Amino acid sequence: MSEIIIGTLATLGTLFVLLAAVGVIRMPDTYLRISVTTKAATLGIGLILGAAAVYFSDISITSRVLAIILFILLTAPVGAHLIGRASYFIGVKLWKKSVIDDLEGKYKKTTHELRSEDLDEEKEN
Amino acid sequence: MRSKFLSNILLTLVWVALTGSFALLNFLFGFVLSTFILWVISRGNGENKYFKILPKLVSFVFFFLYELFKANIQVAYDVVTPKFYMKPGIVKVPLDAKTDMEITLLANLISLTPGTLSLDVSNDRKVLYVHAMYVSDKEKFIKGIKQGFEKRLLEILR
Amino acid sequence: MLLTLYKLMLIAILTGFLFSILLVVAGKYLKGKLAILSALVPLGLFVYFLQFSKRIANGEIISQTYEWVPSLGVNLGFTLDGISLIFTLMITGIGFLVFVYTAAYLKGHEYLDRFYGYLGIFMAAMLGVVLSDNIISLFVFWELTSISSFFLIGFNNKEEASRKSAILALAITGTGGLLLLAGVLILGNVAGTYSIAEMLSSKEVIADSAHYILIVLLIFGAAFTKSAQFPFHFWLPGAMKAPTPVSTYLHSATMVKAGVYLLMRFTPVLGSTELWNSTLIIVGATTMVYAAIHTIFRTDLKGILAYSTISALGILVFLIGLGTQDALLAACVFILVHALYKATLFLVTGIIDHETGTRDITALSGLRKVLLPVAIAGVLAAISNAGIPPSFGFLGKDLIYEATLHFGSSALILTVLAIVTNILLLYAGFLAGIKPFTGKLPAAFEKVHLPSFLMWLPPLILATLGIVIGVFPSIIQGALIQPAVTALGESGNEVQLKLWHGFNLILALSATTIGVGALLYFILKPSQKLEKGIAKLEFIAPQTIVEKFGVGFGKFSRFTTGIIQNGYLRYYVSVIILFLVLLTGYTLIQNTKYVIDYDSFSALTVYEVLTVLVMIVGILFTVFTKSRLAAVAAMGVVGLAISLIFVYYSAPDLAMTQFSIDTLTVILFVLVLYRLPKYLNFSDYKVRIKDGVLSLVFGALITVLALEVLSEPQGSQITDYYAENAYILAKGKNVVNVILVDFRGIDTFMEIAVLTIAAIGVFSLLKLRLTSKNRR
Amino acid sequence: MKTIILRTASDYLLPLLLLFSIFILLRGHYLPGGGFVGGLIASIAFVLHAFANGLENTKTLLRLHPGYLMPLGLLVAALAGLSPIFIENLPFMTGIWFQEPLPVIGMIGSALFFDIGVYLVVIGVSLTIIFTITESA
Amino acid sequence: MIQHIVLYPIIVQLLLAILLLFSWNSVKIQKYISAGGSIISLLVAIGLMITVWNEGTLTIQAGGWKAPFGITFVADAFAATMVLLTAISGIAVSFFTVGTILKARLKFGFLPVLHFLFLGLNGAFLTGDIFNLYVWFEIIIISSFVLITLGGEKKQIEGAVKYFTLNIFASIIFLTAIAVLYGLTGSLNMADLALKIAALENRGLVEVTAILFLIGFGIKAAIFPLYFWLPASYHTPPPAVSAVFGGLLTKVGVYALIRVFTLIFVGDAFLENIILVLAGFTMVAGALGALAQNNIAKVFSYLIICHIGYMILGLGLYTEAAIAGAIFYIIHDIVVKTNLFMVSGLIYRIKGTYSMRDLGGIYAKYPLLSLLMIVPLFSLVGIPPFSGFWPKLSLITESFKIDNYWLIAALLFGTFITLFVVARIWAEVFWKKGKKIPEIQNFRYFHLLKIEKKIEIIGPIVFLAIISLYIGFGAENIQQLAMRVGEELMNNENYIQAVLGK
Amino acid sequence: MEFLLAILIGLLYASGLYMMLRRSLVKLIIGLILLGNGANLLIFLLGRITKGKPPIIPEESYNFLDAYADPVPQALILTAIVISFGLQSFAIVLIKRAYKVVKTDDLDQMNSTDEFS
Amino acid sequence: MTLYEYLYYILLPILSFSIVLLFVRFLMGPSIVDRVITLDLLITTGIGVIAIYSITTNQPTFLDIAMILALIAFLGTVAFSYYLEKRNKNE
Ligand code: NA
Ligand code: NA
Repeated sequence: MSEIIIGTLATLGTLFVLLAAVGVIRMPDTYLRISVTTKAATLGIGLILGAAAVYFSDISITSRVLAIILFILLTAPVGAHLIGRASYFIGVKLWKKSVIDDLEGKYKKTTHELRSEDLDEEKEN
Repeated sequence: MRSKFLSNILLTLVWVALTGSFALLNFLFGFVLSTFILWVISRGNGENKYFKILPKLVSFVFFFLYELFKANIQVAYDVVTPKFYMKPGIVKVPLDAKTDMEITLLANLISLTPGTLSLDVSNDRKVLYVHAMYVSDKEKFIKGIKQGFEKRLLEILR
Repeated sequence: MLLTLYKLMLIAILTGFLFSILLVVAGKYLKGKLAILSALVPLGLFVYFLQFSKRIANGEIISQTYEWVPSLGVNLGFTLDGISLIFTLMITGIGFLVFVYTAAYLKGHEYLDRFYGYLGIFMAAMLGVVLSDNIISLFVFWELTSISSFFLIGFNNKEEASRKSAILALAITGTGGLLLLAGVLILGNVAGTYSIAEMLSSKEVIADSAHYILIVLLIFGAAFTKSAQFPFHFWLPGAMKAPTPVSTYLHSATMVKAGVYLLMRFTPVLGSTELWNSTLIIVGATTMVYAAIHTIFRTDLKGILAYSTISALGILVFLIGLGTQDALLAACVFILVHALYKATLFLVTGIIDHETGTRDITALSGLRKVLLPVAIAGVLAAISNAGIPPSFGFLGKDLIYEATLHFGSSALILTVLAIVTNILLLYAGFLAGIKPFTGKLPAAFEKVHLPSFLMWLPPLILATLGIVIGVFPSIIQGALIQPAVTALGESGNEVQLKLWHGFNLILALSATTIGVGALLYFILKPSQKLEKGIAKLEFIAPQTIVEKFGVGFGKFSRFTTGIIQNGYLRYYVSVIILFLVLLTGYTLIQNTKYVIDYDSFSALTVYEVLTVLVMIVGILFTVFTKSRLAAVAAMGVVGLAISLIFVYYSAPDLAMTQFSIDTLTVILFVLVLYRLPKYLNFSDYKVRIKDGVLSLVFGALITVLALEVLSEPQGSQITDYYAENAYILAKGKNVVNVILVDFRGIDTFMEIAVLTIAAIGVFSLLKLRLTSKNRR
Repeated sequence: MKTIILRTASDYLLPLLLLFSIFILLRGHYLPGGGFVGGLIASIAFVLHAFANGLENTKTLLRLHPGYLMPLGLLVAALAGLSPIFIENLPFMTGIWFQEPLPVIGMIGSALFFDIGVYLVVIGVSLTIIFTITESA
Repeated sequence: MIQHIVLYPIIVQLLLAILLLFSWNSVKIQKYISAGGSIISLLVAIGLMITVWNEGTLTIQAGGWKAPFGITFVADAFAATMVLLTAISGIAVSFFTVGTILKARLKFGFLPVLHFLFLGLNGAFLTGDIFNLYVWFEIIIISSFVLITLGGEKKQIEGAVKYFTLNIFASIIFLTAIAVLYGLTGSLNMADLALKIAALENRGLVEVTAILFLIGFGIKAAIFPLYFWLPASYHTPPPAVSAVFGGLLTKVGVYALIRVFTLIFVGDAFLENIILVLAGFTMVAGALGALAQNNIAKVFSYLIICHIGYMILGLGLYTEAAIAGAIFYIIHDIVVKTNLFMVSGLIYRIKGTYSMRDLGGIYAKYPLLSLLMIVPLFSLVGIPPFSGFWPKLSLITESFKIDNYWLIAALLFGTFITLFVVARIWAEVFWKKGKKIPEIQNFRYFHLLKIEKKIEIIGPIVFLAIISLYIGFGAENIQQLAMRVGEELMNNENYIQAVLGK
Repeated sequence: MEFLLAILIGLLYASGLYMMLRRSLVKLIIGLILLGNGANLLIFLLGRITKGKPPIIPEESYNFLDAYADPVPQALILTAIVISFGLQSFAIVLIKRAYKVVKTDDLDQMNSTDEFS
Repeated sequence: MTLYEYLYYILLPILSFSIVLLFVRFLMGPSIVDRVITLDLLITTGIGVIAIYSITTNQPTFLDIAMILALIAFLGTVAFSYYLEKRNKNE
């Protein structure tokens, strides 16, 4: 029984990781790559770690696994946020088929201050 | 004060779980350790509401996992099939969430769901800029977030 | 009393050193009239050595040995025999007069004390040379004479010429010194002793040894440089830049004779071979003639004297080369003769220079009117130099002809050479001793005064001695000459020094010498023209050649150093690697069996291969990417791959540490990089190919080495011990950690010390800003 | 970087990471970990805090300059190493142990104090280096 | 336990460094700690020397784990000598530092790092474990990096880049060699390695390993053709740093070479020949370099290389007397090179330049100081009976015994150039009339210093000059020591017995 | 696998060296890091590698029940890695400082200390 | 096929293959951000590899490495972002 659970969890996890990898290769722009992959991998790793937890079925190991998952859940989106906005700063372009860019012109170049409304550079000066 | 005590207990529990030993001595040690750590990091910093919302968060996790799984499938389909069905873009989502905690949690949850990525929060905290894979209708997308994640989250948090 | 004096030989030598050390502290008190007191030192020593003369005359040899560095076979072994006695008396006697003379000559000179200091050291060193029985200690003192000579030649050190001469002299005599060092060490090894006295008994062993030629050549090298033999003679005229007392003392009477002394000293040990005799005869003869001819072309008094000194040294070497008892006798006598007249002439020249301000022989005349005692000394010295009877010089010249005439088949040619030399030397002596005093006194010199008696008395004494000994040769015959000749290993006939041998061939030769020489003096006038004439030949002079060689060598050193140390770090790395590759490659190719035991290797698995593949591509990407940031990120990938390999192969702690450190390194890079400019593709294609090949060879070498080592069996007894005891004795289950904090805790301790130091370094490197105010 | 998200996240991460770091430090003798990795985790906690809240805030939090942790750690390690000489006249760095084990930590002995020394030094070093570089960036 | 004393030189320096770090904010307290500590460590070193002389080789097993399982520390006569020399040189440099190093530098950890350096040196000399030796080397390297860059001026950085790169590179080769050694024997204890290596059949691999050690240590020892880092960097830091570098650092490389090639890799004729050839080239190349330079600090740097050749020569000759010669030379050289760089510092303080072209007039102005400075200069040349002279006797004799006249020629050439160069320095720096050179703003010229400062500068020079004189005139004692070391090194059973008890 | 690792190590040494031979200070430091990694892996490999058996004594046991990997090379590498880290961080800062005072990353322009003066 | 074999011969290679795919993106870039993302993902995938490996070898110890990877990897991303932001600000 537990073998099946382990196998299923591990397989699903592995597939999600593979999915993330394929996504990273296939997605046409950086934002999409960030977007797609961060979570697929997170989910995949969570599942694989879950498999390990079931396999060892030991309270200290399970709690450790939970700790790792918790940690990844805590950090992955923050990392994605940071690197995503960094890409915007350094001028990484959106995919040409993108439909909308509300962020355009909202960052003040010198301080990276982010406005909620359109920024009028001329008014500033 | 109460919240601090709570954080202390929570950290102690994390410690006990990590070490896997429920012996009394380990509890005590974990407690002393957490107290020490909280003391170390809370000096010079007035706010002490670190773990006030932690239990609610734990309950939220399961709802979230479901969302995560569902959305993953959707993206997977787009990734695996040769043609792209997506219509990506960056959308400005006005925020009802006010506190750091609320905003952060919301943003992270959005990021964790496939197809969406919180890029940044405006300095005046009024809007969240979200990159999304499927923005066929901007208003619908915003509504989806506000009605879904934000509403649920704020319900739990407040 | 005598017993105590015996023990004083070491102290006698040390006196000069002690005197100099004393001057360091008390120098300022010795500057005025008290300066003359310093002459008590050589005087005392003179008396001290003189009191041995009787015992020496009786055939005694006085030896004293003091331990110094016995484990290296070096002791301070002193032997006072006939040769040493002559030299010690010369050193201390002339020393005394020079010390006296100096008190007046350098009166009021601000560095008078230093001058005496150097003289004291020199005197002591010179005594050490001539007294040492241990050849190592002989070498020690020998070097000290070169060094003190350096300081004395450079005494007027604000003049560049002085400094240059000092360095040149040191370079030449220093080279000789090193040859001597090699020579005595080899000799000592061959003979099995460093004691000259003991070597006498193993003369045959030495002569038959395969190293005999080497030893002799090395000793010759030392002697010829020190005694200014052709072609190493040229430092001596340069050394005349020193104040006249120095020229007198070191560069005519004593130090330059150290080489001669050395040859004499080793004659009983190394002499009487074809190599020994012929070389000395050829070199001596060349030197004596060559230098004698040179005197004609000089107008500077000191220059004339310098060349005549070289010539005289040539005569001495020549005589030692002849090696017959006659010749050695002549040498012993001539040493004294020369010391007396040449010292006089130098001192006289010094007075002339001091009083008139010139040493230009063409400008000097008639000085007898103002410097009468000096003129007497000069003339007497010239007479002795000329060998006019009844001077001591006459005696010396006689003995020289005696020696040449009895030298078998070559007698004729040798005698002719001796006559030519003597004629020219006579001419030079007349120039120095007579010419300045005869004729009309130029108006410019009318106001010249006779200096203090301290200056003119010493030359007068010396000159007078030159005559007195000539008249009464017995004064020295038994006490000095006979023991010296005995010490040279010629114990055959008893020496008879006589002024008058009757009318014979030798007398005729002497007469001819004097006649022709005198004639030359009257015909040949020294002139600038002649001097300029010879200057045209300077390009082939040994000095020019050596100096050119020196300059060339300097250029060569800059050239090679510039090539070796060319400033390019990548070149440095290449050289080191090339060296490593060649050396290890050679050894590997020579010695390995190329048996690689693939069977013992573990099987390949997909995930491992893929991990390694990622790592390999990651490395290549790091190397070839044009973006620095990408390279840094790729290092992160490589680090991750290494961590995974550590995971696969059972090293969890390593994987953790490797990964965390790689991440930190990447972070540090990232924090530092953003201000740097872009990579530039600096080197061209060829260079990259070349570097690539070198790198691949290096890498291949390491791979082969690794495989070779893996093919050897290995079992670690430490590992087993750790496994046994990690928990039981060291209370830990993670053996790696137990090793880190217990078995090999000191490693870890120092590892954190390294980290601490690095952190201090980082902190200081970034925080410390030296401003112009705190920079100095 | 002035982002609410990172700042808030780092506020949770700081205590969590510190807890982890001590956990890893203490179990080093039994399982992978130990003073070095533990120290690194602890310093990462502070570095993260510094990235999110600015160096000045982190420094205020620490109060003491992290550099002083280096001699402190070295001293702890040195005393751990020297204790056998003074206590039992045994060679430098000989392990001496209390008889009764504690949970998690296990046996208490000089080796543990040595590892704590390592931990402190590593924190001091990493923070000194990273803070200095950040400041002068 | 009397063996405790083996570790005291290490422990004392360690505690000193820690104490100095705690006193980071007060340079004044640091100065006192450093000075006092240096005196203590000299006493400890003397104690160790006496104990070793009387009791023979001492060992202590750190952690109480018997060899070869823990890290063994071994004080034989060689190690004790080196520790003593480190302490002597250390005390001089410590005082000289106080007198000459800028307060700005002292405020940024100069003294703690200096003592860490001494810690590393003592450790390297005393350890009996090959990997532990690597660790000590790293302590030495990182401290020297910090010292050489402290202040971060352009020339310091440029020199440091080369120094850093090539020394790290040497460490990596050393580490590679350790890897091979462990791969072949599974051991790290040097005495144990000696036994295991001797028993190995694959001599080719042993030889390759030995070559790796030769190159790794050879770079650190600055032998030909591996010395590039030295002339590029030694003149760049303040003289107090150059002094400790010039005196001690290269000698650790030499020490390591002598240690491994007398203990572990013994009796390989091919290697001995290589070492001899390298020694010859080192002497010549160093001499040529010294001749080519005008900057006195650079001249001294090249002379270091030249004289390293003498020490390596002693090793390559591989007889008791030759090794004794090398040891004597090391003893002489550490004292004299430390002093020379302090002398160059003093000269720099007097005139504000290192260039022979611009220097001059020191003899006229400071006769007594000149006299003082001539002691190390003469010792350097080995003008007999100054200290550098004696070891040459053994080296020449032993070269002669294997009929290798080229080596004698190289040695004499080196000596000649040293003599010539020193004469030139004397003529240019001391004799020549001082040139007027523009005054440097804010420069603390020697004549402007207070008398206490002057003493702080001159005192260490006097101290080392006296030691040099003692080495020269009391050569018998030094030779006895050198012979004892030579004898111990040539019979490695003594060492093995002391460590492993078998 | 040993064979592959040996080649990998050779590649690390080769590429480390190649980077050291470039003219950029940054590349030089990267090269040294690669070399260091190579040396560490070499120790690891030559200490003989064992799969999946970390040298950790199992719970409830005083001793190894099974084969285990040699912990000694691991401990050595750990020390070496940490030491390298110290050196690396210093080196990286040196890059920064060098760029500040010498104004270049080009090693060929950093040879004033080798020039005759 | 046992669980061990399944994990060892199928899942582990798939994960490794994912690593290779990710690495291809790393090489392709094009921007540094892509490399940073893939580096982060590589580490995450590495955690997965380690987890599976720990099951196949029955060594829970390896999970500790996974923990460390999770704890530390994040910092790399933060640092790169910090760098990119700062560099951009200063231009
Ligand atoms: Na221990
Ligand atoms: Na290293």
